[in-house]
Amino acid sequence: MIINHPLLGPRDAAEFVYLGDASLMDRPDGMTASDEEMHDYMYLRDNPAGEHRELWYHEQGDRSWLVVTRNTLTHEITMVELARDVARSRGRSK
Amino acid sequence: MSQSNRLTGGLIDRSVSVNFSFNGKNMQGFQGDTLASALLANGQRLVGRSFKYHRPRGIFSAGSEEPNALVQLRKGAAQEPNTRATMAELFDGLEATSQNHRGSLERDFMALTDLFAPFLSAGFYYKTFMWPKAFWERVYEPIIRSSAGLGRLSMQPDPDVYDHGYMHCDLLIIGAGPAGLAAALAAGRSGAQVVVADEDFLPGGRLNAETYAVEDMAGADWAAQAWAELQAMDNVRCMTRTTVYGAYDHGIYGALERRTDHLAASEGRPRQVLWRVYSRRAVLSAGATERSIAFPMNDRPGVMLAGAVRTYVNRYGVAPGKRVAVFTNNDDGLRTAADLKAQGVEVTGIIDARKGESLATTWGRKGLTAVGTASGRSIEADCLAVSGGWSPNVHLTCHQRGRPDWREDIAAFVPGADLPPGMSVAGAANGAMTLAAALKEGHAAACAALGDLGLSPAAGDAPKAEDETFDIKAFWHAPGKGRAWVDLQNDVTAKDVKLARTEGYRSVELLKRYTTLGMATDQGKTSNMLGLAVLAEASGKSIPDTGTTIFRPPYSPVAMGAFAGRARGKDFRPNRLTPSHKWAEEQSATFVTTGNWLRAQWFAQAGEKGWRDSVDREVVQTRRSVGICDVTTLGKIDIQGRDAAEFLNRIYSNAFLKLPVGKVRYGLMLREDGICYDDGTTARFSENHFVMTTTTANAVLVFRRMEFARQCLWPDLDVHLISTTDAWAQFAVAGPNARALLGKVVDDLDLSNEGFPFMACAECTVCGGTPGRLFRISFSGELAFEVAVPARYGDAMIRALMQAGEEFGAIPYGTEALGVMRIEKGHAAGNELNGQTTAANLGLGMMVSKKKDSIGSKLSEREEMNRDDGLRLVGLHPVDRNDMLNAGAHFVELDDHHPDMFSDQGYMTSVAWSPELSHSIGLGFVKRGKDRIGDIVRAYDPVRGKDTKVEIVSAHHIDPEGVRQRG
Amino acid sequence: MGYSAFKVFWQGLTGNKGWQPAWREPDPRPQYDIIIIGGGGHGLATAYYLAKEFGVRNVAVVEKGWLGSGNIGRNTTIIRANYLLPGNQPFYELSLKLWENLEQDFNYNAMVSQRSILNLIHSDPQRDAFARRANAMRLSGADSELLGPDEIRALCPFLDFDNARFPIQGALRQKRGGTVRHDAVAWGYARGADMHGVDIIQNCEVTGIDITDGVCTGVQTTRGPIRAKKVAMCAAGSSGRVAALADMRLPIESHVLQAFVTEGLKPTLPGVITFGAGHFYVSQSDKGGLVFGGDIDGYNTYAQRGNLPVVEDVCEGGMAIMPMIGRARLLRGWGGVMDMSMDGSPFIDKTGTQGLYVNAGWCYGGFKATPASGYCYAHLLAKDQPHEVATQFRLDRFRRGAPIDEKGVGAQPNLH
Amino acid sequence: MASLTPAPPLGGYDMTFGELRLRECSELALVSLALPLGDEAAAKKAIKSSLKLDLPAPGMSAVNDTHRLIRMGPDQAMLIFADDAALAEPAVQTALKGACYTTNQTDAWVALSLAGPGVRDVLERLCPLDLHDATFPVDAAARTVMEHMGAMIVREEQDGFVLLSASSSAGSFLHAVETSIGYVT
Repeated sequence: MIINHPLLGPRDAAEFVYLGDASLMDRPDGMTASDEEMHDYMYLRDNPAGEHRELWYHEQGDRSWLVVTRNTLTHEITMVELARDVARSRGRSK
Repeated sequence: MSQSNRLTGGLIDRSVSVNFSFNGKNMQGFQGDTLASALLANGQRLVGRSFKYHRPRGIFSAGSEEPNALVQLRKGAAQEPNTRATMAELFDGLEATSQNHRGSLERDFMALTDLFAPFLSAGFYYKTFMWPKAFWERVYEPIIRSSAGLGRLSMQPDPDVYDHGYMHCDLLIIGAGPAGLAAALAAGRSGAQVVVADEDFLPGGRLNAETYAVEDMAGADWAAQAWAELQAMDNVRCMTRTTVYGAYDHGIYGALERRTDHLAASEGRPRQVLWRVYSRRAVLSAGATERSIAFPMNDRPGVMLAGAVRTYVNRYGVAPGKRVAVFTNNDDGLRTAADLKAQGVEVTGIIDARKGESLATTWGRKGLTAVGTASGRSIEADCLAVSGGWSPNVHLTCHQRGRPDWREDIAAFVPGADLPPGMSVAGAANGAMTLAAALKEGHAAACAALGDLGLSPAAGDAPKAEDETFDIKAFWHAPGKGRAWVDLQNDVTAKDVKLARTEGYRSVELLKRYTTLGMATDQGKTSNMLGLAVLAEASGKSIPDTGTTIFRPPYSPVAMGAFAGRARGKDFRPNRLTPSHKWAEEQSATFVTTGNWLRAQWFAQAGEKGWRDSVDREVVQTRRSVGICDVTTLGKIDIQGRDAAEFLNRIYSNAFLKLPVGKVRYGLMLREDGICYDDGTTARFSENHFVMTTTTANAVLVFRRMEFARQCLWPDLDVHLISTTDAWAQFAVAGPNARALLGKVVDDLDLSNEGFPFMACAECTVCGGTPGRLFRISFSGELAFEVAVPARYGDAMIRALMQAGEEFGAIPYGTEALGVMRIEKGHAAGNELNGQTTAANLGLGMMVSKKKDSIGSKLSEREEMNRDDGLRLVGLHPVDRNDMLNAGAHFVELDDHHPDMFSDQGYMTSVAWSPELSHSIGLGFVKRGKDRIGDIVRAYDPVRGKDTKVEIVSAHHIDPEGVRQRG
Repeated sequence: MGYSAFKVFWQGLTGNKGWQPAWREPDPRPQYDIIIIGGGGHGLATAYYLAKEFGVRNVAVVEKGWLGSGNIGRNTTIIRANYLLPGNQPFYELSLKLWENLEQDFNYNAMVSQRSILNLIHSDPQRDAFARRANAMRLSGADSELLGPDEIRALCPFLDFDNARFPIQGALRQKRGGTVRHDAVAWGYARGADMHGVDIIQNCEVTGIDITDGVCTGVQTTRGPIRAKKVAMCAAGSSGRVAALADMRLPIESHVLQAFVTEGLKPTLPGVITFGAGHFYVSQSDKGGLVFGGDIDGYNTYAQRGNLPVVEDVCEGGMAIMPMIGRARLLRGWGGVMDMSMDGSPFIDKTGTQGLYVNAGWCYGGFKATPASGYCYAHLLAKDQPHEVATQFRLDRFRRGAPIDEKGVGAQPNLH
Repeated sequence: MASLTPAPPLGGYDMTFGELRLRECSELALVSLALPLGDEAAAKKAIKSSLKLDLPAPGMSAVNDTHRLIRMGPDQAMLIFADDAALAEPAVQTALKGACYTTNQTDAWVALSLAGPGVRDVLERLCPLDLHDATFPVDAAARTVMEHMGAMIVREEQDGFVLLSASSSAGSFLHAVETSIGYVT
């Protein structure tokens, strides 16, 4: 596969390490989250057959975490974003 | 028998004759021959035996689809099983032997199997061999196994080397037949970056096998001229002997280039290069594969595809037989007869299925002698040219699970609409069955692809050729008595297909699995279509309603060695060496592999009888005076930023916010699921600058997770990470004389307990000005320091340390002694931090702060992870001090006479011989272990036949109060 | 009809004209006691044991493709019971015992071949971990041995003992491990279940799961609605899609595992060999092909195909440990969609919906589990109590903090 | 005690293969610069004023007579220059007056210069990146992976590249490059 890095252009996916669903960015605060929230965050997945937003890390590259929108049926990639920007857009900060 | 079947003409070089042997018999051919064409030239018709019935088999095709003529090529370690004679280029000294027979090829003892064929119908083995039960593995299976299989591996290491490569192009053209050449010319002339690849050693495809003209010259001449033009272009990469074997995601193609297979020896050069081709667009112009017709006894040597007959006659100047009959359902049969006649070969009959004619049988035990028509006529023939039409080579269009479509007019599957993105198909592969159409399609496909990319095609039209006719009437299966083969290699007959259907294996996929149809080395290239047609006929359904044939990579088989490339032997993975490696080698160190690192395991000295002597000495001398260990492999991460302390406080489960500058703290890292992940120390060199160490094994993983936390969880923290593992050479200096030794090395730093107390750190210089870092940390439990210098000074540093330590009898110690000392001290390491243990298991529950949120803290609170009867880390001593403990033993109660997984009390994680205690000691996890200090249990180790009484003790076997390390 | 050597002989003499279909092709009836969603190995085994061992015969297996079209036909055919943890190992030992009597039980030769499995050891910590495992296997009643390099050399002289980057220090062997002809398992169970009255309905895709007031009442399919007292999901790589029909999210991701086979070769390997320091495991089929695989590709996918880097990685492992396979050619590769769970271990459990059950999360190890999975799922479906070797395969184990994490890599499916 | 003598990872390797030259660049110092979050503009200004270089876009490097500045990622750059490695980082730190976080990376890497006609034929057996002039012009720089080793590649001139990889595996990296040369020449 090829991931079109937003800063570096197309790179072989072999340079990247895969983590999983982009919802892993939505970590609840451990001091305030309920047991159920923390469990669902850590363990449950939508696992869609179709469009999937997912985290890839450019380990053999610029060390950016990316959010890649990829179809799990066709592997077509329709969007690649810097995870840091996505995190901020989801309200994460410090 | 000297090339008795050689004709005139062809594209071979008759000035260069080539000697080769088949089954020990010496023969001659010419440069430009394949093994198959040379065998035919020499009149050798019988070349192999089929898989199941050991039927005699001859050459069936002239390309990579060959199901029959598989030979064992070369000798010794270089021998290569299952090599298609039709693809093997002749070279001087080539040695080939036939496969899958017991006794000689001509008198194969296993051919008896054929007599039992009625009992060996499709799937017979699923219905028998079940009784008596024990006989399967002892009797039946060994017999089946030894008669199955085809060629043999030499069982010696592959003597050749392989390589990988990467190519990038605007347009990849797969196949250099007429369509591919037309595409390549159009794209090449436009200036685009083009790769054009063909599996043959002679580009041109069918142009080399037919008598067509292109642009008013002989087709083969035009192909050669086009190729020469392409080769002269800087922007075009022309590759022969290169099979594009797979279409992967996003325009990546796999291609195998055979670089030395046509030579007698590869002489150290890569035999094959596996290319990963990154293409923006691709044109598949891979042509089509001719198929046979299922008629009774259609498997004899001499029965050959009509297109192959033309190839041998026209390209190689070889007559596949002296008297040839033709059986066809399309115009190619007539063309074959004409080409044969033009070369003076006798054509004894043409059976044209379009006229209602058919074949009912054939004769000839080891080679065809005659064929019998349905109307009862017998025609003498030593070769039968069969054409059942052509199947476009849609394989690569299916590699991303695209489905082909049926086209009734050519009775074939053509590429469907769901092609791999970026791919277009041209020529016969697309169902364009005439030369003029193929040239046009190739040209148009290239122009369209260039247009897609925003490039402008060069002016000009497609090369011109006369449009011949292609008239076909579907005809798959001639009725009649006797077996009609569908899959020649695996001996699947039309009857087998029908039987499987009767038995309920109706989906074409079930049929293939049950009968093994299409599972042979040709991947069904010559059999799938026939099998599907016979199934359709039996079901009374149309072919497209019955199913499709789809294909998976590779297009044709690829050597394992090529996929592996250079990664074998010592080059399987890179070596990481510590800065003191060279020095350690000089000290006769034994090295151990830890991940990719090589570390000194111990340093043997003269007179030591075994590794234990060395390790004991290293431990004793370290604890008595001073020892030095290279600990460079520990991961090091430079952490800087205004929020670095806050960041660390969230990464580590214990508090880090208030770590003073100049101090080091032990840190425990959890995974988010609350399990212990890694541990190490982190030093604070300034307000905003920390240096973290991780375990050797987890260095990369910890860095990755910290980047995740930094970018994805808390994107607005100002914190920056740089891996500095390789940047610093770091040495542990441990033992009562460590301070005195370092005092001689470190410049201008007060190393007294007051000036540089336990867990202090500082930037410093050593040896008169070399920059360094000093940490007062201890893994051994002794008074200890770690000193770091930039890696390029590492070699000099170890030498300086040893020199400075001479007066103390300083010794180097390796990972074994390091392990012994940490077990004596009760420090957890990899065997305990195995990804299954909690902080509570390790007795570190207090380190998980409940006053803050850190990675893993929340989920570490779950009930089952905090059970009172959970595992706890303890020490173990053998009750009989002479007993040696074993890691991996389980703990069971003294009175547990039938221990099982539910009465299991835990397991031994690490063991060592303690020179200090003079007996074996262990660390392990025991249920409720902290409450069981002093209890005796058994270390139960049935796999090594041991059952040892052990006493549960504190994990801190020595100096539990930590007096030494603080001294 | 029963299969035997005599039948084969008699049919051979009489032109093989008397063979009957191995199973019926029934239309779905309006109602069943139990509907099993998924006609793969586990679903067919569940149906077989429900009918044969638990007397529940009013059962339908609904399959969207052809029977056995999922992972039962796309794996590396290995059977073994060499697990570590008490939640797992007794279950796999039961499975191995069922394999050992399977063919006589369902009267179909699935070519269960216990030619042993050898897990190579390359370091001291790995040896310690394998010793712990070998003893755990013994504690569960399974067989296990630790071999030294000399013993391995005698068994497999073709391994690289002299020039390996990761030298061979030993091996864990289970002699009872081996291989089975994978498709035949599906066919044997299907035929057995059919003979006991189970309806196997192919080309019937479940498009909805009917739930009323928290009670599951049946399924909607492409061949119409079917009512049932109990609905049993058993869809392996498609578990996420099926569970979504019941508005459930599972602790599962779907990933692709590639496997490969070489051209047919004369006998080469003595059994199954795994090389954990690379990513490579291999055995040889009765037909002579070397069947091998390695790691999953590592990204979520429902496409039954993988990509090149893993093909290369797997072959590198092969060449690193047995450099004599360099000239064997890779003939065919395939991809199976794996239901990778959060701890690498499966679920056989009830769900929050009454009458709806789940069997999923088999990761890349579902094949060897087929008999026990079927047996234990049938037990749960028939008795509403878990079988004693499957008590830990609960969906709530993550809530309680009791993962069954053999590899110790945590809640990241692609690492298991 | 005498000061320590540095030993570069490959001992100053320097070989020619036909017209190709492969050389360890042991004279180079490497210092990484991290741009403080929120103060990126100040950092860029400091780089400009002290080094006379504009921070290049990711994937590119900027050069002057003495220094090459490679953009490694959104908030990171690497400065390469010939210098006494030991003193490089403090010098840069001083010059930038704390506008960037600096880390001495000299010893973390081994740098090999590979130059001469046909250099791309060698690199296509190693480097998965598209090194065509249009996509990887002079001064382009990228991190990638070669033969299982993380690596950085910088195009210094039309037929000259600098390859960097981890210093601990310098021997394996050199072996990989030498093998590629041997296989194509």
